[in-house]
Amino acid sequence: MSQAQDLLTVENLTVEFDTYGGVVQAVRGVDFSVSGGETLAIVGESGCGKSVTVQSLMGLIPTPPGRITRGSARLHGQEILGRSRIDGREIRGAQIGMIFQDPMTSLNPTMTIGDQIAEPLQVHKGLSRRDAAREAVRLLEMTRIPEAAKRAKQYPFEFSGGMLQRAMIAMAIACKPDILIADEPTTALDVTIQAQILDLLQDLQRETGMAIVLITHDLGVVARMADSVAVMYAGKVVERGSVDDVFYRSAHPYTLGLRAAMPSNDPAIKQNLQPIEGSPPDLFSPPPGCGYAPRCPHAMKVCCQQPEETRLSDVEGVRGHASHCWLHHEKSPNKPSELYFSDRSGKGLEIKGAEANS
Amino acid sequence: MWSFILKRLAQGLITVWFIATATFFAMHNVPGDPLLNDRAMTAAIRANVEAKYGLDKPLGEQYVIYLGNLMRGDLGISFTQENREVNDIIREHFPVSATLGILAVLFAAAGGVLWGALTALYRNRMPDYVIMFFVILGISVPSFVLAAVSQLVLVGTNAAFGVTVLPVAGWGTLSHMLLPALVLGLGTMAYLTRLMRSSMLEVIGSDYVRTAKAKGLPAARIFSKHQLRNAILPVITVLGPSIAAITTGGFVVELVFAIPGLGRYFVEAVQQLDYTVIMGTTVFYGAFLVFMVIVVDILYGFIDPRVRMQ
Amino acid sequence: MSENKPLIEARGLTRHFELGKGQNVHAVDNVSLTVGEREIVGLVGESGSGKSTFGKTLLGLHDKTAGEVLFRGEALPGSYRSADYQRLAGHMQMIFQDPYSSLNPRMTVGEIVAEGLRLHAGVSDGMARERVAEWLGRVGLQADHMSRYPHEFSGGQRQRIGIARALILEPDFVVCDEPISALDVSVQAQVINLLGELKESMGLTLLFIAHDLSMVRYVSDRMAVMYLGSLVEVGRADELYFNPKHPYTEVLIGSNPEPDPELERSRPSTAIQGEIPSPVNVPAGCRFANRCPKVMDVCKTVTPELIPLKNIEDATSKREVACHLYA
Amino acid sequence: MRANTKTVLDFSRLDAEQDVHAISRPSLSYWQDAWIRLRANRRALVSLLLVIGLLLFTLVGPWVWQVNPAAQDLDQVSQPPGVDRSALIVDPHEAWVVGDVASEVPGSGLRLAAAATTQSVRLAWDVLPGARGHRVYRNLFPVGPERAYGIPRAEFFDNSVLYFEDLLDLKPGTYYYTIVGLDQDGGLSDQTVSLTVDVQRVTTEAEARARGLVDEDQSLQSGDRVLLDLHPLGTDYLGRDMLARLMAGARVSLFIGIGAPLCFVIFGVLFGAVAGFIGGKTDQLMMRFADFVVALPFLLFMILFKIAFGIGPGESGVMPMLVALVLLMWPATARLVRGQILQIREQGYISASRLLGAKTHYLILRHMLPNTLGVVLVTLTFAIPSAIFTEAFLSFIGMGVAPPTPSWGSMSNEGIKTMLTTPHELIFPALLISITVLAFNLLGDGLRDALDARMRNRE
Repeated sequence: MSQAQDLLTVENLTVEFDTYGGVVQAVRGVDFSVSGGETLAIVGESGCGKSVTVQSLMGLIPTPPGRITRGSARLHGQEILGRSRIDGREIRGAQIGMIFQDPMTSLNPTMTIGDQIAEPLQVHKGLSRRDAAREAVRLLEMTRIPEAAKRAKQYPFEFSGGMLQRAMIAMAIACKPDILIADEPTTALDVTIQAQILDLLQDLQRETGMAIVLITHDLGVVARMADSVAVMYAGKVVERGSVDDVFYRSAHPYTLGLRAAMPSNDPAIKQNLQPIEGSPPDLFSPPPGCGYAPRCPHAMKVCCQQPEETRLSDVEGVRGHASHCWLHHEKSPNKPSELYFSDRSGKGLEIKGAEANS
Repeated sequence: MWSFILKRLAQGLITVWFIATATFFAMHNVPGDPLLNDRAMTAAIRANVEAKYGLDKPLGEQYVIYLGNLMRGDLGISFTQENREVNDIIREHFPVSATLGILAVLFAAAGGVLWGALTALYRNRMPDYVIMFFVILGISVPSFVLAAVSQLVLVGTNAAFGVTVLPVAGWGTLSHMLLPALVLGLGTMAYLTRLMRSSMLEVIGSDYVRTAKAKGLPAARIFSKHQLRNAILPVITVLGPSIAAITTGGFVVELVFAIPGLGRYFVEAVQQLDYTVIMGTTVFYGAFLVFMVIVVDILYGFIDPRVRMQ
Repeated sequence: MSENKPLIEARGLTRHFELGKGQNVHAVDNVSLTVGEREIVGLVGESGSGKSTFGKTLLGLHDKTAGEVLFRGEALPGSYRSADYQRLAGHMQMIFQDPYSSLNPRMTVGEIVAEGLRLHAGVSDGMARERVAEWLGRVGLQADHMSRYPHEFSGGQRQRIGIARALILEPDFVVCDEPISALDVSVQAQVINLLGELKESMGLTLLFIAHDLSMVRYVSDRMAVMYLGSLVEVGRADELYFNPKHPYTEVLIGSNPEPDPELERSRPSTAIQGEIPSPVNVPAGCRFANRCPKVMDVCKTVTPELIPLKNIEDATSKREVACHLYA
Repeated sequence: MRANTKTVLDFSRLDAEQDVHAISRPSLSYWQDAWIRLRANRRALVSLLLVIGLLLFTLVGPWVWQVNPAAQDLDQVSQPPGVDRSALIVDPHEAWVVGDVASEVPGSGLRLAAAATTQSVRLAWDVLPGARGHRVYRNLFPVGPERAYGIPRAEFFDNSVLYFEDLLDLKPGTYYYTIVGLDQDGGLSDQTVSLTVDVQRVTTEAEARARGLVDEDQSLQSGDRVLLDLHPLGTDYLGRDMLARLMAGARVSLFIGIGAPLCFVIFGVLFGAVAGFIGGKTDQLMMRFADFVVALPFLLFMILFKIAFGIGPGESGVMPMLVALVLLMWPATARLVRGQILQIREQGYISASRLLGAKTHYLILRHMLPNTLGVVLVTLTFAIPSAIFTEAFLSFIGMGVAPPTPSWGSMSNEGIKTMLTTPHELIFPALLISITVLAFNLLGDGLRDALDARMRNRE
């Protein structure tokens, strides 16, 4: 699973939180890997554990109440979980940069934008104040902020949301990281600003060759940005693969359900939305079987009784396209291919298994 | 920024006028005009007072005379002590109170910020519990009890060592100031510690501190550059009222430790019902506190860019 | 869908907020929009475009600065008193964006849903219970949820409660103010389908305010695009979406990422520079002029009116655009 | 793809129709939930019990301990708690007629002529070397080398009188008597002689009968022991029962401490609700006024108002203080409630209710006030300790409750004067103030956390 060319490999990551109501199993064994220069989108609904996953990689989980109970994460083959330094080099900020959902609150309100961008340069690259300040202005120009020199001396409250997110990006890429983690970078922004930011991220990726891990709940953003996709549900990755595999040959009923619940803008298709009934499971006491089983139109008895295969299994021999589902078991009465989309027109959107059932 | 300062000063002046007016009418509301039928007033003082305040004139005119005097900076004359002006009293006793107050404020602010930051960083661990125990104690024990008990302890310590470690009462040297300032500042320090703790906890959980961590900054830098400055802001906003609390708290401490400050003089004036001194010192204290609040506001503006820019 | 009889009509509706010192927020500026009987009109725009304020002004939750609203031809008051709300409660209702703040946390679900019956219809408690139970069933909840409090429900369930509260008086016209934007994708479809079913069974007319263009296109018969307080384009939903005329509509739709990787790869980026300006003291001229890729000199001085487009292929489609390109 | 061989897997369809909207948790209202959280907070719970205990002490206490707080027990003045309260019956006092001291009182140096009792202490001494006369000092503590004797009890300018009978203000306990020789100029010489005297409590039969310490038909003789009145917490400097006074003081302190906050919180809620609801110019005007009241130096104006209202003879000064507190402390609550109302006004449920035809009073009563109640309750809880502090502070500097009426603050004021000799007179009222303030503060913390957590849970 961990291929040699992979930049970052995460295996079996498990994170728990102690809360007033008990222990929340926020992340329950997550695997994914990113190779250099590619964009991996981690997609899922609120509370599925996608943010917790990347924050635990960055050591941003407050402990207590949170704790990483199992798993490993290797950057360039070296374990990084629970350690902030490797060979004297910082990982956070230097090798992995990160931007956040809400740029309005993610910047220090009492420090100028320029100083905040210069900070990682001073700390990780040992630049002098002067040099770091000059570099900060260059980074602001790189993220296409007009009048960068003037803007660098301003405070966050003088910036708009879109401009702040650009400043955040400038800060995150200051030390030329190998990976940029973007945690819902455009959720708080309007769609025209979102387009600007997404364009900017793609351009920067072309220029610097960094990998991007994009956390989002918006399948449109995934389709636009991602090379490969990991779909998360109830603390687990349920499907993983190239963006085309996941969108056009969805192998997990949840991925399928998400697609069917969204309107398609293809003028050729006019089908009704098919909602996923119910709501995600309570992660205080996750079900023993598949977390999606209660909402799944294909659910079998085995899905509720047994934890699904602990590992993702390749879907019908396609390497890199994997899914967590009993339907792929050889004894499953419904052949997985029945569930695939046949083409991008989305004819397969109507869930065949559900028809058979009714 | 300048227009902000001017605006605050203008507001402050109106407040002082409001205080002066409220004081004037409160004093004239005293049953059976005290300025006329006081037992202790000698004929000489009476003549002075009458001339000064125009007591034979109608209330409105007296008010105008009073305001006129105030504007010239004349706070009036005592009517229990002959030829004693309130200005003299303030000039003589206020420096003592101010020294004590400044010491107490410094002590309270520094302690509050330090202990508050510490408890937040060590949340739910031993240092937090220990400090918060003392904080709760500091909030719950009235200052006069604290003053009395500390004096008792000091008497005991001095006796135990056979020498005067710190003087029990009186004024003069720094050693006289230490214990009263400590006692005076303690309640405010406890209050500021609590405030700093909750504000610091909020900052620790804020998105921008998370960003700072994601940038890989060392903990010390995060603390000094990101946490401390932002956490102090709410502490500064209550510094004005805190100064007021310490100033009035000084009345008791000066009384217990026999310190010849304005606070003790004020309390004595109140007990002797020296109305003119009460009026004068009240207006003086009021103006002083209003001024301190403005100073704190301006200070806040310099620390928080969001205010400074507007 | 043919042209329906107009149910509600905004004529030059304007709502400004005073900031003091002669500054005015032009939240809604001279907006005219007609919603026909049993029609769903979708209203889209970025945050700060005034779409939500428009919906609230339409219902009288904000006083009108200028203009008027006609309901079945009758002009509604410019400033509502509680008697006006009382009179119109059975006709016009609203479903709110935030399913958390739109339900009073101190009231049970039963009390919340029954509020309209008690305030407007003066129905007895026993009768109200029956009706509430029936309505909870209609929105897919259970009658025994009546005694529970809003915080015990998920976002989607709360939105169902909000729908039951708004519809229990069986109004004719409902403003849906971003009813799904706080919900997860899988739950959005539940709420949209529920609204669709209820619309069919009750013959509702809806003004559907949202910023999710795909969802608005899917839901609406007609679509209106708002920018900085004024309408820039109105037309049939599909036609407007697939053949936008106003440069802003074009940009907006081009910026909306589609959940289709191949389409996204083949589409050129339409991102434009700049951001929506502040709606305080808006200058004359087209409001989009400073960001418009097709800006002309006239745009900076003359405010374009919303005019019907003549040379559109289908004469019945009635597209209206506020742009000098089509004047 | 790996087959699971351990168990038989059932791949048949799952038919059981799941109820997707079922809620299993029990239903809790806002206050029920807050109460559960409060109960889980041990500190808050203990504080709540303390508060209940204090209220019982104040309200029920005087029925249980029926002692007049104004009655003076002159046999037991400044009596610490737990002291032996038995007294020996002695004959009535007779004047000490002294002939020749040396023969009458055997021994040398400073010595007792009779057993030391609270009735009298009879001392005799020999002429100190080189002395032209003697001074008699009585101290409560051993006098150190600095020889700070204080005021002499007696002074004799020749050596003819070598005896002294001390009758003044004697209490059971230990006294340190010192005789200091006088030199030719009448100044103090270095010659001293000291004696430590343990004074025993005595009373006469007549007095014991007059005070009802014994039954009428019980016979008494010298040497019998009687028990004086019980004072569980001792007495103050006027011999008044501390426990009874603490209870009476609690009434005053808690009346002001709870009554004033109750009044100004209610006024503040009304003021803030009206300002917030009406909004616009009225709101601005009302809040500007509140700003002025806030800017007044609070304690100074408390004092000023107290003087202005004037306290006539026989008045306790409780009501002026209450009025002054209410006049000066309402703006904080008003600001808070106004902020809350402004916030709630923007909530969806208000708009929804309006659209359903709600009238103004319905909106305020049904939606706005219930949602501000939590915050108001927390404010009230925190206002109580601050009002108690203010009362204590003012009474302490003599500006609060007038002397005959006890309050914890005025009792502390009196207690501090005798702090070195009888600390219990300060400690008990101070302790009660501290405990009350502590309890209300912790309760407020707990309440805020419980209600806050609930607010967070909503998000």
